Amino acid sequence: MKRYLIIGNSAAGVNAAATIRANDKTCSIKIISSETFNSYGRPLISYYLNGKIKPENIYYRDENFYKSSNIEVLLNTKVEKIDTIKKEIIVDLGEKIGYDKLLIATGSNPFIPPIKNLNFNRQKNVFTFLTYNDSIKLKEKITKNSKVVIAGAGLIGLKAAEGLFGQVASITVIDLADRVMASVLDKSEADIIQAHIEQRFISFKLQTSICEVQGGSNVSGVSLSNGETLKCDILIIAVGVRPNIALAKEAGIKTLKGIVVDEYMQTSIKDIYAAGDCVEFSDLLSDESKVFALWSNASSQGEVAGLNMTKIKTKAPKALAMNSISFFGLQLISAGIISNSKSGNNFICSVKNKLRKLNIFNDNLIGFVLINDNQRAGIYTSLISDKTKLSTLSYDITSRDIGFNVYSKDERTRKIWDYKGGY
Amino acid sequence: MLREGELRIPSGCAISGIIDKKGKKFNGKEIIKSIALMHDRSNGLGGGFAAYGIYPNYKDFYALHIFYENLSIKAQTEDYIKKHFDIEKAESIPTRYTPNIINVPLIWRYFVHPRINVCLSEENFMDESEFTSRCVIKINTDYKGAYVFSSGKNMGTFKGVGYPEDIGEFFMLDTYEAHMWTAHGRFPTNTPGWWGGAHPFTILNWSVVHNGEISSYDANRRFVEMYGYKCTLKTDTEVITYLFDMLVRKHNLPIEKAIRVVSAPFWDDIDREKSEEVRSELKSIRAVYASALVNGPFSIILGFEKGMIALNDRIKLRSLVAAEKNNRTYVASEESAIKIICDNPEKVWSPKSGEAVIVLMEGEQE
Amino acid sequence: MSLNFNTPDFEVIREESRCIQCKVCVHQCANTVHSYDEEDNVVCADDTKCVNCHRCVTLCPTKALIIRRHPLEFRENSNWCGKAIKEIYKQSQTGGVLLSSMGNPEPFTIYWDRILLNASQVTNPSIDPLREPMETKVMIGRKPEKLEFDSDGKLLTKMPPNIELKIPVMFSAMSYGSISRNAHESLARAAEELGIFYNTGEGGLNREFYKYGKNTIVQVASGRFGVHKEYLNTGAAIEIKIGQGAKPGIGGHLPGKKVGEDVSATRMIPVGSDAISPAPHHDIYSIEDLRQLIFSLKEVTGYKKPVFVKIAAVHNSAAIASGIVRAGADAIVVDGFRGGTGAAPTRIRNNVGIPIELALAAIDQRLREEGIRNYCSLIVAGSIRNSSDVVKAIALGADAVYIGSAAVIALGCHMCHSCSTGKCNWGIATQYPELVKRLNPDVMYKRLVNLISAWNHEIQELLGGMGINAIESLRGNRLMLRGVDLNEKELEILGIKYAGE
Amino acid sequence: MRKIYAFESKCLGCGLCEIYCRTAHSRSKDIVKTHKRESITSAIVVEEILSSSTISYFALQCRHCENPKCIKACISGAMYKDDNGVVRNNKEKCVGCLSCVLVCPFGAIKKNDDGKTVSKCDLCVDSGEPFCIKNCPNAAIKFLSEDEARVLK
Repeated sequence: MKRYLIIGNSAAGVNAAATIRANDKTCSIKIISSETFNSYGRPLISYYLNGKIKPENIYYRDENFYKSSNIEVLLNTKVEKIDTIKKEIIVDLGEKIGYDKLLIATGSNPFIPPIKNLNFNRQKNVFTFLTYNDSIKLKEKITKNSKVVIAGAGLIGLKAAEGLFGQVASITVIDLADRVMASVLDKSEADIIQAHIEQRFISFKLQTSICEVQGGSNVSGVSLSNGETLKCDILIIAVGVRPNIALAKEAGIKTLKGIVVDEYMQTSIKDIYAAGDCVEFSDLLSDESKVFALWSNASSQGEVAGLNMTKIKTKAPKALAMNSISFFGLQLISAGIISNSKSGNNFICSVKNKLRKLNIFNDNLIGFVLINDNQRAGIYTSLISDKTKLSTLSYDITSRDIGFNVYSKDERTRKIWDYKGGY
Repeated sequence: MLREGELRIPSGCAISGIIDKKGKKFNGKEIIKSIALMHDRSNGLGGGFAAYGIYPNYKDFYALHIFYENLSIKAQTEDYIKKHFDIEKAESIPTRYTPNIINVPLIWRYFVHPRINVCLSEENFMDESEFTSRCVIKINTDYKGAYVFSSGKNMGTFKGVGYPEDIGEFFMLDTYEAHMWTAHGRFPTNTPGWWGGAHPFTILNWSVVHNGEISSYDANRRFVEMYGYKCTLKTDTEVITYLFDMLVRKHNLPIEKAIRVVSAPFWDDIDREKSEEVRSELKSIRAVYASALVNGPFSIILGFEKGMIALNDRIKLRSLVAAEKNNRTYVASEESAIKIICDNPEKVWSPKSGEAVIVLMEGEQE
Repeated sequence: MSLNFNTPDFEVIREESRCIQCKVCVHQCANTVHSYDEEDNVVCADDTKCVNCHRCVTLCPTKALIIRRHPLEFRENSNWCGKAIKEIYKQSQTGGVLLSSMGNPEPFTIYWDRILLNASQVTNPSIDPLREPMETKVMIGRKPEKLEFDSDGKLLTKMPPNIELKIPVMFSAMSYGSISRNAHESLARAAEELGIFYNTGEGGLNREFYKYGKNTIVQVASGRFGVHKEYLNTGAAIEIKIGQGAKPGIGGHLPGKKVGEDVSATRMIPVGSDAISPAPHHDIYSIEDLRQLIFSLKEVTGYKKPVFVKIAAVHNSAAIASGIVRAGADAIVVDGFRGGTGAAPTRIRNNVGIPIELALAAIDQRLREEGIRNYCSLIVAGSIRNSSDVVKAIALGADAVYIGSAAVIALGCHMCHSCSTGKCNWGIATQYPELVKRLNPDVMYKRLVNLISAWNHEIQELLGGMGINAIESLRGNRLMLRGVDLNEKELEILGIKYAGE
Repeated sequence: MRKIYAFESKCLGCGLCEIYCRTAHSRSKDIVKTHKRESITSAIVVEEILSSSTISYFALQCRHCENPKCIKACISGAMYKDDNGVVRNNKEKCVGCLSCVLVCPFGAIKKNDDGKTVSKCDLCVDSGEPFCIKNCPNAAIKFLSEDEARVLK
């Protein structure tokens, strides 16, 4: 009986397990997770923080998913070492688990920047904001008059701020860049987001960084590179994430920024696959190999890995950076290349509180940002991923709201009749 | 009270017929016995018989049987006959007093032959039967009070108001010898009050007894009237007789084809016919003679010089039974009316709907 | 003329509590009665443009609309009723001939409604169509005087060509151009499925519908639109149109704006040109000319197709009909004065021609008196509304009937009488593509099949009640009819007795 | 599995399908209440085609893909495929993040006015024939199996 082993219980791991079971009814599937919870939607941890969702609804798959698909999950188990020769892994209790096919879906870890006097493990009131556990510990620690400082104004930092809003005295977000969500947005859009968040009395300290922390076992204040010092009894480090490749590296699996895999999600060592945030994959638009911290990308790669592990040769699609996120009701949807796009090929239309920015480059749509104007965004996304020549469309997409009528009649009929979906 | 002819009187009836293929003659007792058995199928307001082969010594003359209501109409009619025919013999038809037969009209018969020159001059050339039938129709239409109720050669009908067995007794049918007899007992919904209305109905040698009522009467009537017939009596029998006369005599269709017209096969049956030739023939028949299709329940017995035909409507809504024993064929509304005069016949059957029983005299072919 | 005296004929009432401003009525009304006011988020209506075609009423999802006769009343008197006054307003405004559509609406006696049918009781049994076969097939075309057989019973006579109708009802002539392409396709497909025929009308036949040729009667009218050899040989029968019930004695006029690519190709006339059918056929000035046209059509089709001649029911229709039969026509079509039309001058439509019932009865009787009724078939048209009208027409002497108005009503027509505007909201009498699209042939042809099949069941029930199991036994069977509220003369012409006789 | 196919040559652009879709998925199931009091987003959208000479339309809704991108993009597991292949949205679990809207190539998933959930076509699975098809005045949308659809493509 074939033994499939999956390290990591999030989007990539779970989808891989489901796909393997779908194609091999009798094999044994084991998922190892260092966390204590069943698979849950990582982006939902801020919804937990502000009570927007009931705890039981955070789970990505419920109990009977594992039972009905007969997938064994070992929670709270840390993998120490992968022995690629003996094809077994050693977990923290020293126990060995063999495998015929192994999937590494360890996701990413928060990046703790070296700051003077910052000792993450020892200081009680310093948090990262990636796991459900982080969110739970944070919820326990905060009080009505906590003064919170968040390092990093990216997706995670802003979501943490939204999560804490109304439960603490003050929130200050610090970022090196000149704008929020620097990796995704240009200045003009970022400022709209920032202005909207600032209405909630969340203040921003941009173009600066924390160079020193004060306090012993608890941080009491921070001093910034611009000379300011801030009181702080809760510090959240959200400057970014790094792919969790330690295990793979030690096992001799080829890694660069992330674990290197081919189109079939296979690593450099036979029978070992990798998928999700922990791998680096070629970018649809630039063809460079990059790291992607994207939920839908992880699920697709998990599924493709599952298919290849059960001998169904499938190529994973090139990854496309895209986000759909809302801050205090302001909905932001973006995909492809937006930040520091060459001017001149941008079409911007902003009406009332809506903004639509299309980044067009030699007859191709290569990126877009929609703020509060999100209907039918998927059509823009497929224009990017299909690399459709805009001149072949039935109208200029900058002239009106996008609709499926942008395609020609034959294209429409072909898509409606024959499109089967994709990875 | 309107007389038959001015209104249409629907009626149920009993019919019976006997024919001896070889032509061996027999007197009227048997046919009277057969029709008498079906007493309850009539209500005493009509009865009649047709007999073929009863005037051997006048067989080349037309035997006109005529009812007169009074002497003056008799005189006028006789003038008309003298102008168009040479009268061989004229006499009143012998009858015997029968208590149930009342208000008896004058009943005369004339053995006549059409006067050739009149035949020729009147309407360019016309054969004698066409000439005779036109004269008979003329008398029946224009001479009120006179009614030619039989006009065939070597045959005659005897009918009137009363039960058939009494009419048979009244006309002393036991004294006649014929090779073919048909009989009819009538159940009209109201009193025709006039002898002419009784069956059988005749034109030349045709005699028809009919049980039933044609729903397609007016379509058939207006069809035959296009070809010179005058439906004076407005009875089903009259129109059926004229239909057969027109199809067989005027259009000289073979009998079997005429039957296909009157009791036409259904379109589904035609479509199921294997041979294309038969299919297109039946289709032509139904197209050309659409208005000659007799619709509605009927069973009829047709007498003519060549023999006898018994026929049911297309879906056999009226009873008709047939039987055979050595040279004789019997048909009647009920099997009992046959069994009474012919114990254990060789073959008894009930003809299928639209399927005719055709019995031709020996030596006669189609 | 600045001031328009004419007030709206209809009033559009919108139940505010039900209207959900979904704007379906705004899109659907080709006469732009409804409009959406963005500012107050309310849909309002302009009564003057409403022709009461019920498109909005039918499609409104919450049934919020009611169309009513406009309550404004003239101080009427029996002579100068509202209609008479308004017609003068219109004519004094436009100076043009008053045009109107559909059949004659005047309150002349409708004889169908004064004729009653027979049923058998006691003396003969009615026939149950569920258990016994009930035949409604008719053969239309010329019949020989009689059939000849050789000695061993083989048929000698060669039958002239006849077309077979499974049901004695056909779809009347409505030209390709006055009605839409989808309407024609629905009629053609229904005719094919029902085993009956549809008439192309005087506008020729669209090449794509040649495949329905065996269920098509191709019409040849005075304009000869779209008439060529292949067209004539495609149809199963040919009909020469001399006259039309709604407009006896005059021709037809299809306005240029209705003659788009499709119609111009079918009619073989330039795009946008007015299609005028001249009043007389300019090659038929008397009866013998007709004979020449009939035989030239027979020549071109190898004597393989019956040729009908269609006349309007006028005063001496009986004599004309008998002449037509003697001229070699295989069937006569008589179109009564209530027959429908896309557009006809109001005065002619309302005053010229006679009722079909009287014309039919007179023609049938005359042909019988001359002994030629059995030579040809007799088809009547002009406001046959239901199956009892069909049965009464056949009993009076017709072989089969044409239906026009009834067919378009089945296709969705709501008798708004504005076909002449060409903006039929139901996609029937229009050439605007977005309106034509509203008549989906795949769905609508089924409605025609349903209608005629339903009529056929009713005809079978009526026949069965009369103890008849074949339609030909009903043809000319006037004993099956009785009249009520008719005077002696009418009974005499119809050849039927009064009820109770 | 049967899906809904639109036929542009027949669509009148009247929008009745949208109205009946909303009503079918409303609480009150009454057309007037649905549109006057509730705020339900229709799962079907009627689009106008600009290129063709005459104005024409077509109605579009979720294609229930065999391999749906929206399920993969969904962060809460609200998007799932039921056992007869219909892609459905579990209102309880959905947080309205619109990741599905971002990836659906047909733009057939729409944010509800309540902002917390999305609405998409569920083929009115529990009532046999979808309401949009039942109420299309011109049979411009049909409920067809894959083979039936291929024939009519």
